[in-house]
Amino acid sequence: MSAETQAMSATALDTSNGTPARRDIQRRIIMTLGPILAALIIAGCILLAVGVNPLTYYGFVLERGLLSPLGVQQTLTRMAPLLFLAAGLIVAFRAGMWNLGGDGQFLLGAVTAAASGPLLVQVLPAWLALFCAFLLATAIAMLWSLVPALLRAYQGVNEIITTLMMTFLGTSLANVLVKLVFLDPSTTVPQTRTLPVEDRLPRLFDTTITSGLLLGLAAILIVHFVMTRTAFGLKLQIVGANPRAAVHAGLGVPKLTIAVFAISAGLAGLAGAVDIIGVQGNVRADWNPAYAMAVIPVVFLARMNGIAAIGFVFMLSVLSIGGESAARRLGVPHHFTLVLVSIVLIMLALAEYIDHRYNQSRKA
Amino acid sequence: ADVKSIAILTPEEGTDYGWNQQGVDAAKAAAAATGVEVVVAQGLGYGDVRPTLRELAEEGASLLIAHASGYNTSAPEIANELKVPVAIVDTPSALKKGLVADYTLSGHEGAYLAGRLAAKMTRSKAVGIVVSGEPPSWNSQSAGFAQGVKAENPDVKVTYAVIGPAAYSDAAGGKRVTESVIASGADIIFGQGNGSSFGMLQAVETTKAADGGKVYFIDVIGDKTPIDKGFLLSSVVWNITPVYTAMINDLKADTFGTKSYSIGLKDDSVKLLKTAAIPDNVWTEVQALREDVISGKIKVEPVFEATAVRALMTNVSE
Amino acid sequence: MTGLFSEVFLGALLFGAVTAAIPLLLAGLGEQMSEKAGVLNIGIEGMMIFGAYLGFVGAFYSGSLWLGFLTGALGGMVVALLMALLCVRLGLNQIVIGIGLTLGLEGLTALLHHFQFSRSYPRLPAADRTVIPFLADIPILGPALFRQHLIVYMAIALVFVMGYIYRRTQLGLNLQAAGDKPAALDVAGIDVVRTRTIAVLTTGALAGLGGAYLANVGAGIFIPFITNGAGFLGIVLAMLARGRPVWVLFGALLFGVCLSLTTAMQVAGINIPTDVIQMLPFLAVMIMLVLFGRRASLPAALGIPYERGAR
Amino acid sequence: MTNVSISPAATPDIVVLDRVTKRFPGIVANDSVDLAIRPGEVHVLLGENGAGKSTLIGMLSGLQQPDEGRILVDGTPTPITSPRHALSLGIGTVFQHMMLVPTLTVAENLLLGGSWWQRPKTEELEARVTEISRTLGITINLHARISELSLGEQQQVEILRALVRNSRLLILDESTSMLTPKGIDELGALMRRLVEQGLAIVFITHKLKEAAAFGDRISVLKLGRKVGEIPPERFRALGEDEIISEIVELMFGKRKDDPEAEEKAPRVLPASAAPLLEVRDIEVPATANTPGLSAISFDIRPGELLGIAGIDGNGQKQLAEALAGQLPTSGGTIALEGKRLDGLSVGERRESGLRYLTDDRLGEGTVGSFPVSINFFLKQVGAAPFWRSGIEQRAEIDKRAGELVREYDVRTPSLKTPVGRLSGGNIQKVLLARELAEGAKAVIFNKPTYGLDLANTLATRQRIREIAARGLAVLLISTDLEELLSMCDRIAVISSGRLVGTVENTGDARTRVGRLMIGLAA
Ligand SMILES: Nc1ncnc2c1ncn2[C@@H]1O[C@H](COP(=O)(O)OP(=O)(O)OP(=O)(O)O)[C@@H](O)[C@H]1O
Ligand SMILES: Nc1ncnc2c1ncn2[C@@H]1O[C@H](COP(=O)(O)OP(=O)(O)OP(=O)(O)O)[C@@H](O)[C@H]1O
Ligand SMILES: [Mg+2]
Ligand SMILES: [Mg+2]
Repeated sequence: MSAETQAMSATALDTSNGTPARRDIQRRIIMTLGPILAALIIAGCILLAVGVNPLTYYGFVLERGLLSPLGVQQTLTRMAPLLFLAAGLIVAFRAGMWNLGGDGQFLLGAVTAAASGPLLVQVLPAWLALFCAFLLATAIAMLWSLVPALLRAYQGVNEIITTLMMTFLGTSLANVLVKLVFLDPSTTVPQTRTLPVEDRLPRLFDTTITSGLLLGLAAILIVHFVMTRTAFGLKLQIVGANPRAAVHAGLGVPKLTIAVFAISAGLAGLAGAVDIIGVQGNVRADWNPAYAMAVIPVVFLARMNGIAAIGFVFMLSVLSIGGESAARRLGVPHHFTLVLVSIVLIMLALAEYIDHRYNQSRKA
Repeated sequence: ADVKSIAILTPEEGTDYGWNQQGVDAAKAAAAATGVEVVVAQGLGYGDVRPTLRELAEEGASLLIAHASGYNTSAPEIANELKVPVAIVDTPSALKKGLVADYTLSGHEGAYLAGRLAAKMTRSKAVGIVVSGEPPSWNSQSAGFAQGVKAENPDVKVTYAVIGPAAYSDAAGGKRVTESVIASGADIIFGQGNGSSFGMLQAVETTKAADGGKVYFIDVIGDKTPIDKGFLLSSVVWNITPVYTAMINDLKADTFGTKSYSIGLKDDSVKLLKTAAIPDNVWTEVQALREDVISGKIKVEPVFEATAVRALMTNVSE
Repeated sequence: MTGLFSEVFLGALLFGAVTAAIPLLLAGLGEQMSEKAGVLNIGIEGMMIFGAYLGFVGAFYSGSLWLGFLTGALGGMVVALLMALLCVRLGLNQIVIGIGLTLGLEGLTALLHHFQFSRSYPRLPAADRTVIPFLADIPILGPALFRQHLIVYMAIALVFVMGYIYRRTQLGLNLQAAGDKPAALDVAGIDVVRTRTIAVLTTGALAGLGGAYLANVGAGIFIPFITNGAGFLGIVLAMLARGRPVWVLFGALLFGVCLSLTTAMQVAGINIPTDVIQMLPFLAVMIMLVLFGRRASLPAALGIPYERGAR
Repeated sequence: MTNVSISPAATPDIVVLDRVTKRFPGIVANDSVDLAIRPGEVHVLLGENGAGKSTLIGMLSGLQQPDEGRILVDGTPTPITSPRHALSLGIGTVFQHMMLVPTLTVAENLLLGGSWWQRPKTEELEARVTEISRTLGITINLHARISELSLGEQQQVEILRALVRNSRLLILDESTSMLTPKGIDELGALMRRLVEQGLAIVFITHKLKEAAAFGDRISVLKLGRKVGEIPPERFRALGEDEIISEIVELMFGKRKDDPEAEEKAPRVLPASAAPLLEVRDIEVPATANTPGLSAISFDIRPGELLGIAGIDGNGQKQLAEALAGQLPTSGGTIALEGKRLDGLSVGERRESGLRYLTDDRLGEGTVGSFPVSINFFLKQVGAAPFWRSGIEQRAEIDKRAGELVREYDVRTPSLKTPVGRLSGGNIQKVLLARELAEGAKAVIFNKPTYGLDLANTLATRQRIREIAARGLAVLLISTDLEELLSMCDRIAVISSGRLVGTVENTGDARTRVGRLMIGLAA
């Protein structure tokens, strides 16, 4: 078998874990950078059409998102919740389940953390309080995922619609909780009590980077490790890659399904908690950053590989932080970032297809 | 202290003839008046603005105006962290000398006058309030408006409807709900909303009142005259320029952060917009009422809680 | 209760419910067609927003609402064409491309709106209503149902047209076969990819029309993110309707009525927190899902790209 | 059955295959096949599973294109590019796998294929169907939903569909496999009437009796090559028994170069040994697409090899899955070494020593995208020493996998190669290694040599003999009679979900099993 056919795993989940051949890495890099370049050119044309110099725009994006010390700190801080979300989605997608309800789970986790954190720090040592807040946020998000999980495991109800609906419902519920239950009585602004800055997760060294980044990195690395190196992860992957093989091998598919939803939602809840306890300090009414929707394509592009996801989440953060800044400086609405991300995604997906076809014709 | 430039941060583009535009325009005007530079960061959304706050501080802004109630947690934090003065809204308790100033903008007095005006002008003896959400600054105006209506004529019905949670961009919802309120008998609509307020305006423009006549719209905060098609009765216009000018001056005089700023009828930082649709005699009466409010003869208390606001509305089961 | 609950008001509430239901109906009918043919069209939100934008642009510059509906439908179809190319012809992942297209078009339309309309906020004149003689005089129902814009009657008629297509035409048979057993369709001599492409393009047209209705009639104006998740609700309605267009209509109307109910409660001055009332429509759908969401309601080949002869 | 077709020499061929070759990754499904199809003739195509019959049909019906060779239609070379093209050429096919839309009615299925803008021509169809039904004696309710029909009725619908389309050439791929004996006779009569009307028919079957009864001409495929043909002249000259024995010789005939053909060394089993695996009255309800099982009972003693023979699709898979615990049973007991297994889960049965080697290597046996090494341990995920405290012990896994690769001679570029990329034979070796590893007491083999080439087939059979020799109980399910005859101690025949007889593998076992398989008493 030649090296060319080896590289064909481009479409399959790369579970071989081995050190890929150098040519393989080279190809991967080309197949990632090439489409990104193409995407930048297409997006550049849109910028030109609205009268903005794309080079200036990309320059500002890079400068703020990647090159300026303060900017890169912001980029790294933004990564923390995204990493948790990506970790949760990796678990779900690798196990073949489309959890599209990340945003609802995220918000409920956030509200739980925001409601419990400020109260707990008054009675418990700070670290224990935060830990308990994290636990509560995880538990609530897990509980929220139980409906789609049970429906999927025992009734075969498609999880795409149930999770979508639960996200609509979760967003409303989070709002109700903020406005009616956990309202901060000391302000007229509808928001939860604020966790004092000194009680939040410490920042790293002398920077503004939240230590939530480390937690996020840990989470995604642990998920990567669990999914690739442990018996449990392997079971989930078998369910995802070939459910019939899972039955044949005697795995309890319904229980695993529930576990997958719980983990995935729990991590999304943690993402909310880490954003609140690390950065925001409270939850305001009608707050919904909709991170999960943006992370779904990213996880797909990373081929559900935790390590690669870190890279893509970093890219998304650079685009988001740098894009906000560049948009401000050039008078482009920051919505352009959405356009850019979407074009990058479609180009990468196309590249993967072309790569796959090319390999097939080589093989034949 | 030396003030070279100020920066204003707004959640949406400053082209909304409303909250964001008034903030941006005021910042520009105040900067021009005091001879400082202004940096505008608009359309930042309701998410985390710490990155932008830090960036603007890094760029050397002497004052960061965080022009959204959603920014009043993050801005003081950045002020403490980077020792750069910030101005926030709706949080009088957060004052900190040299660092944090608050400007609580409540147009309740203006809304009260708008209520009096509406009660005088309604033909059907029914007016409506449509909002796209229930933030405190809108609540106080809804309440002020309802109080004004009742004070003018207790027989005028006031109906109140919220489009929906986070329905800021729900223009179709704005139109739909406004049409329903008009159908319930209202011929004057007091509308508050961002993108959705254009839907309300559209409803007013395209729906006839019960008597077949025009329905009028009373806007808030901004001045939609440039895009009016003859349905704008008035607006509770906020002029934030004096507030920002005072801030800059306080900053120069090292008295920043020692007081809250507000707007009111007195200095015309809140005023009712005069349009051709208001007959002169009515306008004169309203102006007289304005004097009474300023002189304290009429007291208008701000109401910020949504529940209290709803309690002020006409209860049909009575 | 008296006073406020006049005929006119109830009529207006019902009118509002219908107005709110039409975009959902069109999106749901569109999604239903894709799903019937085996394509899970997650990009429908993007098709709607682009339809809303182009529909508004068309109506605004031409001054004709009908031209606006046409451009809106075309806008939806342009997005659908991309989706069909990437997901039906090339077999790329339908969910990921769908989300990608939605994100991109939300951003793009917001961008275009900023440069084009954000100073003038142009608004369209009131849509003409077509009054159906006699029926329009029925109390409450008359003004709500029989004094609507012509496109509303057309959308509702479309429900029956769709029902007719699915049950009585060759296309309907082909679509169902493409979703349930594409190989059977293929050996019957019908190109599965082409059938699915037709379905996705129709979805685009309907979603685009729904968006255009939302902007041109529902709001009379285009503003960014105006669709507000209507496309996703369309997906849920389509899945709940199990292939029957009439159920999409019921679902959409139920949703619209729930929305109007919240308005009615508020106008009536009933002091229940708005946010709690607003959960009503979503809760209703979720309960329907729990009760009726059983397996086998979705086409067997939903979401699976078809390749001839693959084992 | 009288044979009054028009003289074949007088009619030109409708379709001719000229040295047609078709390859799939790892297999030559058709190897330079020549075939001539004439009107007025039932051309029977015979061959074992995987001989390449369906592939040949696929090329005729436009699903696949030949890699080499050409297809002539009415004498002109015609590449058949799509199913639509095939239909327009008058080639109608009833595929081996049901090609009807279960959610549509009979009429709707028959109408499928019209131009999309047209209204279905229901009246026209009804008229056509009435006409065809009258001449051919088929009765079918046009308004019944396909999913409500029996498999036999579905077959009839498919035949009807081909006829409604005015096919000149009707291809029936194993159309009798799901029919009752009466249904089969009716189909035979139908085919006869059709060829009398001038149609050409290609008829694929595994039942030699049908071939002899209904055919005019017989071609035999083996491993993708055409190995023989009985032309009509010869066909008419022979009696049924002679034809069958000639076919048997062509299909299964003694292969001089085949070491397999050596007489099986008689093995001596301790007659007194207690049964190791006892199966009593296993019941499985039938579903829409699969047959059920009724009252299946058998014993296997230690070291004994019991074969299950039968036409594919008669419940073999259900039997294997019911034993392994993948398919819920509605009655009956299974005991291994006296310990009851029914009620236990798949994993627990495996723990107890029952192993199941599936016939669906890629569909359920392996996870194609996972590396070879992991696939060895798919049924042991989490077990020591390969996982400790749930954590993968890569060194242990690789060490053991390396041993297994050597021991079972798995030809793989590396342990990390995704198993789906191995050839069929090598995937099979991975499965063998997995199922035969430590602790096996009874093993169910489902078509273990299916799709394997000769060398791999021989090696696999050797393995199976060895494990029986180690004292394990072996259940060998196969559709290859030769294989069963060469390996088993006893052979049971399954038909429509029940065991219709068991034969000691001695002397004339071939004839007796053969008779049981084609529905006669042993
Ligand atoms: N999809 C594929 N991608 C990469 N390599 C493949 C693929 N399919 C087959 N191969 C390789 O091509 C070679 C030939 O495989 P093939 O299936 O033809 O083997 P084979 O001759 O049939 O062997 P066996 O007798 O074991 O079935 C093998 O080394 C196999 O690993
Ligand atoms: N699409 C395909 N891809 C890969 N291999 C294939 C494909 N189609 C057929 N094969 C292989 O080609 C060989 C011939 O298959 P075919 O279906 O023609 O056999 P058959 O004679 O019809 O067998 P049966 O009696 O079981 O129906 C088999 O080994 C099969 O696995
Ligand atoms: Mg076959
Ligand atoms: Mg092979």
